[in-house]
Amino acid sequence: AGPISITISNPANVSNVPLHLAMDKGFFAAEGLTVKADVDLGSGSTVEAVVGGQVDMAWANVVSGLSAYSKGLGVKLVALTDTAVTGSQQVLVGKGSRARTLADLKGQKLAVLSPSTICILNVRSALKAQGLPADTIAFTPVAPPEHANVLESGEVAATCTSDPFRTLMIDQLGARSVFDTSSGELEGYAVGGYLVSDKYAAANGRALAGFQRALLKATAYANAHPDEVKAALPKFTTIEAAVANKVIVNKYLETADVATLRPQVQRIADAMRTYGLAENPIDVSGYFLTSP
Amino acid sequence: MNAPVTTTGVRAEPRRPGVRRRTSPRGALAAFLRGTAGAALLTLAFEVFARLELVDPRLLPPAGVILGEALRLLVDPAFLVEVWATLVAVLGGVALAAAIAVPLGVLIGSYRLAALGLTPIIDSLRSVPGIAIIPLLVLVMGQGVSMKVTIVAFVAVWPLLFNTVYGVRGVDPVAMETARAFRVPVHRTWWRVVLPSALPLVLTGLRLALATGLTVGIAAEIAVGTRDGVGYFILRASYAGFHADTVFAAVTLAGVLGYLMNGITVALTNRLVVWDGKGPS
Amino acid sequence: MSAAHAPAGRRAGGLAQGLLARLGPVVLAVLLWQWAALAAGSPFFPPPGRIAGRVAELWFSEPLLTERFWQDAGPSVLRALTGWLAGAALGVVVGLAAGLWKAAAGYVDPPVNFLRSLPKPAIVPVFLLVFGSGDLMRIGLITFGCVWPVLLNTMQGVRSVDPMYLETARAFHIPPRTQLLRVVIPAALPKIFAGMRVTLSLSLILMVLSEWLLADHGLGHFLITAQRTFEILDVWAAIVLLGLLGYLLNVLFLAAERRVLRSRPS
Amino acid sequence: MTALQVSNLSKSYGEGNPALHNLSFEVREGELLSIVGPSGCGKTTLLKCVAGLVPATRGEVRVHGEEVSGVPEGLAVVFQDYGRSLFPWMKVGQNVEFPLETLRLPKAERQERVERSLAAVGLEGKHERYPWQLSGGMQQRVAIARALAYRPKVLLMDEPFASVDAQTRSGLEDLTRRVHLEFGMTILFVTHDIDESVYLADRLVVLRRSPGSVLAELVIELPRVRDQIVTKSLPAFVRQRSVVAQHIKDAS
Amino acid sequence: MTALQVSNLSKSYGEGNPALHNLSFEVREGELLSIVGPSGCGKTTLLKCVAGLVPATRGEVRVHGEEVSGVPEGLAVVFQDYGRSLFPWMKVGQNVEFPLETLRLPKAERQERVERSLAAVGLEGKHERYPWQLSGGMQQRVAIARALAYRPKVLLMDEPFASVDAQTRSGLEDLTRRVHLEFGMTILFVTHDIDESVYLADRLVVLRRSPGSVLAELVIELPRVRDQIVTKSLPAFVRQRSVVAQHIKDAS
Ligand SMILES: Nc1ncnc2c1ncn2[C@@H]1O[C@H](COP(=O)(O)OP(=O)(O)OP(=O)(O)O)[C@@H](O)[C@H]1O
Ligand SMILES: Nc1ncnc2c1ncn2[C@@H]1O[C@H](COP(=O)(O)OP(=O)(O)OP(=O)(O)O)[C@@H](O)[C@H]1O
Ligand SMILES: [Mg+2]
Ligand SMILES: [Mg+2]
Repeated sequence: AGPISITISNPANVSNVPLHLAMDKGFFAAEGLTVKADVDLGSGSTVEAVVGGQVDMAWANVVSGLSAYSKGLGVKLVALTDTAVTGSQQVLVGKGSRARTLADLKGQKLAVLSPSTICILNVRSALKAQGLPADTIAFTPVAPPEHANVLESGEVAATCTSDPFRTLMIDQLGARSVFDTSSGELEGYAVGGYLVSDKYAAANGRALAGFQRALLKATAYANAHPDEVKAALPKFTTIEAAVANKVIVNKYLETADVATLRPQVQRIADAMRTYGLAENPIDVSGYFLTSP
Repeated sequence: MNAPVTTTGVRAEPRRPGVRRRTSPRGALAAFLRGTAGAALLTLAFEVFARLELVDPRLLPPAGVILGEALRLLVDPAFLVEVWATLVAVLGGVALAAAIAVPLGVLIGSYRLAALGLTPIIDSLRSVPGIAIIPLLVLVMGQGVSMKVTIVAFVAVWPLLFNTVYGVRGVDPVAMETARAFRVPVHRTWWRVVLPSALPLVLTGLRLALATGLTVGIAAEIAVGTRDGVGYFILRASYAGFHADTVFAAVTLAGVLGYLMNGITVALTNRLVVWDGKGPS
Repeated sequence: MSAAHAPAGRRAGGLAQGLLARLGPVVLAVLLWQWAALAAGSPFFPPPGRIAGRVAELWFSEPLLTERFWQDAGPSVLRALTGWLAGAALGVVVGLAAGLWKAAAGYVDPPVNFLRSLPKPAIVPVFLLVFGSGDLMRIGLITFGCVWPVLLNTMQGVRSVDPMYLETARAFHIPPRTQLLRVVIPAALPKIFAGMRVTLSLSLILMVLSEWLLADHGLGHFLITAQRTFEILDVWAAIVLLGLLGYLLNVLFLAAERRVLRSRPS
Repeated sequence: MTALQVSNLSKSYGEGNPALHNLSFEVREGELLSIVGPSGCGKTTLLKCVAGLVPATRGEVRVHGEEVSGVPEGLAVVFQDYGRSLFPWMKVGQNVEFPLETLRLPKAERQERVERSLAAVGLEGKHERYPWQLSGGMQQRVAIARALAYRPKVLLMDEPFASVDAQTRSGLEDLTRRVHLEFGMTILFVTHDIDESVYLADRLVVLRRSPGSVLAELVIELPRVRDQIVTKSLPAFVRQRSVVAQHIKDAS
Repeated sequence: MTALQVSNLSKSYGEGNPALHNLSFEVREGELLSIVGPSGCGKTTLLKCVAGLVPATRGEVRVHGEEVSGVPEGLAVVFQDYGRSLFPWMKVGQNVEFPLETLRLPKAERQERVERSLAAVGLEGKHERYPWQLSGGMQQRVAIARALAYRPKVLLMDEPFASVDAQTRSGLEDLTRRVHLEFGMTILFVTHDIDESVYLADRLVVLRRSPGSVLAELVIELPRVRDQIVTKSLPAFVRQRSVVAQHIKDAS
């Protein structure tokens, strides 16, 4: 049989750089895989595409993936890509705002990427640390390109934004960070990873193992060559080279060991329960791809 | 008997240039100038608002900037490819919608039982926003052109359906009796009596369907992140960050595209519907 | 041979038959749906029975309507209706002008056709930046979307008024204003209604869109939250609620229409 | 042989709005029956019942022995409201040709019939006009041409010459007699012109004012082949004319 | 005094489709002028030009000395196509009352005029019907009632009795003469019925076939007050009737 082909729907973000490096460097080919990366711009429907069998694999943020898993959609995590560092994602206020801390946003609206974003967990956890109730701040899901617009129009008091918009809003509109999500309880949280459907996992164990190996090679390479990461960004994302240089690069995960990853994921699953993104405790034991 | 009405108390000009009286070149020029005047006014209003700089110009650039960018896009092959992709999806979707809506509309307009039975389903279905079913469609169809065509058809079907129904109900009863009296078979009656009579309204429905289809097609491209089309172009420009000029230029050109599609439909209408406004409708 | 019209007045077969005709297809459709959903067993396509249960639980328990109903649907429907009314009013007025006064149509046509072809999600930022935050922007967006079908239908209706009616009115020196109110509008009314009816559902859709893009309450917000958190049942529940609301609004509208048009020959 | 039999026909438009009451008469094959009666007595309603366009409330209509439910075969109607029975989206020629298409006649024969019937009503060369480009009388003649081109066995005509000038009218009356004799066509002819009703008829029915029912029935005793001047000056014509006039006076 | 003056009037519907050619005549104040002519000769077109509903191609029309551009004041029209000139969304009473509202008459007077004119055309008690619930002849009479209730100075009537039975027609003819004399109404009366045209007219114009122009004009010499039986048996009537008939034969 010829090489096995995998179609991956992946958002155009920093987390997916290793995937593209692995493709460019021939890491997948070496495993006998042909990987086709379908770059997705913010649709939020990638999990549906995986479950429906329209694509083989998709990148999703951890909260979103866990949420799909916990609702019984039958997805498995193939690999986690990266963990957040300072500056990955920040709560920004406009130039004229007098807010200095999260507490100053009391009773106001905060724009977030989606209703299932880790930002909500981070903010609520920080509020809790300051002894404030979870509903101190209201969340409004807004697509990232509109963050500047909603902030400017006064629709929201702050936005929870990641790169490249974070950089652009700070540099060009004079926005200011009042909170960094990679702090406190969830500091260094896992950002996201690749999902497949249960059915696909069961049928393609060997290929997925090959995928994991190739990706690990690529994450290691990426961590060692931050410049190449920044250079790769404009190739598959819409980020321009000038902005890409200022982008904060996350730390890529160099392990596929379930025992290592599981606490990372469980930590977020617990936070989802604590901070109102999940109604019941989530047991992540069935979430990981088990080696064949 | 019914001479062309040239001056009415309420009507200052000939009501319908129609086919018998072709618009003269001068008339066409005047119409063009009037249209341009209207468009210019709109542009000016936008320009003035933007120039007031109540809003950061990087988010809301003035009309001049947008138009300049639009002109650049107009000759950019990369953009034109996306226009083509959108056009294919929209026309395909509207064609599908018409193929469903017109026969169904004739049925509902003709038979009370069909109307009674289908109205609840139709009224419920069409209140469902297309965007709400996008994830479900992605599940079944993926993010390609077939999904776009489906979503366009889903929204374009209603204006066509309702205008057909109202058009069919408006057929002169005497005309229907005439067809029956000559034992014209049902299918031929639909084809030669009901449809021509309803045609003006069906074509209005088509115009609405095209406009709705275009906006929703592009909206779907934005919402689903399909791999091509004007919406994809807009989405990419907006994800690149702070390219409001390109975004609005593409949006403007989408509007122009809609304007052109409408113009073609109107020309078609004038050619097909010579009799409208000449007699009992 | 009975390509006859639906004779509005004729009580064909009486009430029982009407009820059967009304409910039969609906019941059939739901049963088919239930069967297909059970057969497919997909987590994305729950059977209608479960959806109905969820709808009832969310919005229709307690005495009649839950508090949630007013929270989720109340403001949304209000926005939709306000936008619809504003859009319909604007559409009728401009449509009448453009239908009656050809020159006006000349000025109005190109910008109108341009504007109505603008993709709604892409112009939300403009509405946001121009109208600022709050309901004004959302209602503005709904109005903006609802205007066109009414406008076009009104214009078409006015242009195809039987010329004999106008000649008669002129022959009796009916002043323009009265002609408009008593002749042109009644003659164009069925077509105006067609446009308004198309628009009614459109207003619900635009309401969802406006809340989808940014809101912290309302049905659109409920929908996007459900969708992004894979609460599939809630997504379906919201779809069904929207369908119910749409159906209800249409029934009300049809009743009003029938009252107004009752004098027409069947 | 009976071509058409109306028995105890009643028709009312909703409660308390009777248009026809207990009407009975028959028309023999190849006979021309005139129906006269005051305005609003139910002549149009009667014609529509016979044509199966409107369901009777009580009683029945038989055409060639079969009870009418839909529109019977081989029957054509010239409507009183000619202005609305012509299709404004078809040219004059197309309007006449339209019912012929249903008969599956070859194109050439259709064309010929259209030509001939338009010529017969004095509208040669008007094929390409639209109905709304014609005068009222011309429109009415197009409707007549359409029915003639169809060559029905039974022809129902509802005040077909009302909008036509005297000269043309005479011509059309003679044309009606001619097709009636030539093709053995059974014709039911509604009119309110007494001269016309007598001149055309083999037999004549006078309807009484609403709800319409038969007031009188009389056989017209005139030669089969008639002539506008000769026939109308026959003493029999003059006599029967005044009998009908008297009946109509009684009817209203 | 001239109520209405038509000078060198020509009208064509687009290139090569002339309907009227160089028509001239006048109508004196309080005169009833009949216009007869073959179908399609331009009678309706002429009426519409006089009413200012259709612009003349050449020539002019003056009503009470003023050139017609819009619809002249104090003028009313009964259209040939009555079926479409009644508003289907108004009841019969409302249709008749509608033009009166513009005259700003008090409600009571409007009501009274509606009553009286509907009664005059034999439609008492039909206020609450819709036009499409009436027979053809009844609809035509509603249109007549509407014009009468309006009490115009100049009344244009286009084959107003075409769909009405003989009996009713006689009544309406007499009604026309009566309002003509009683209110001194100037009437332009288009018909294709020769008897009617002579019986009603003070003067009569015969139009020639298309494009219509005046073929003959004759003053009718009959007593001002007329009677269906007496007048129609006067030798003058019979003579003038046949003169007109001959003219019409020439005209077609
Ligand atoms: N669609 C209808 N709805 C209600 N009543 C109707 C309808 N059509 C006719 N009528 C009534 O039925 C009666 C008979 O009408 P019909 O049209 O048959 O008369 P007609 O003899 O043809 O008169 P005319 O000579 O004036 O045409 C009238 O009183 C009329 O008002
Ligand atoms: N709207 C129109 N467009 C084009 N031609 C028309 C139009 N109206 C009338 N005509 C033509 O003008 C001529 C005169 O028509 P008009 O209606 O004035 O005749 P008429 O004398 O009233 O005839 P009738 O007695 O049959 O009503 C006819 O040849 C007709 O075909
Ligand atoms: Mg009749
Ligand atoms: Mg005429």
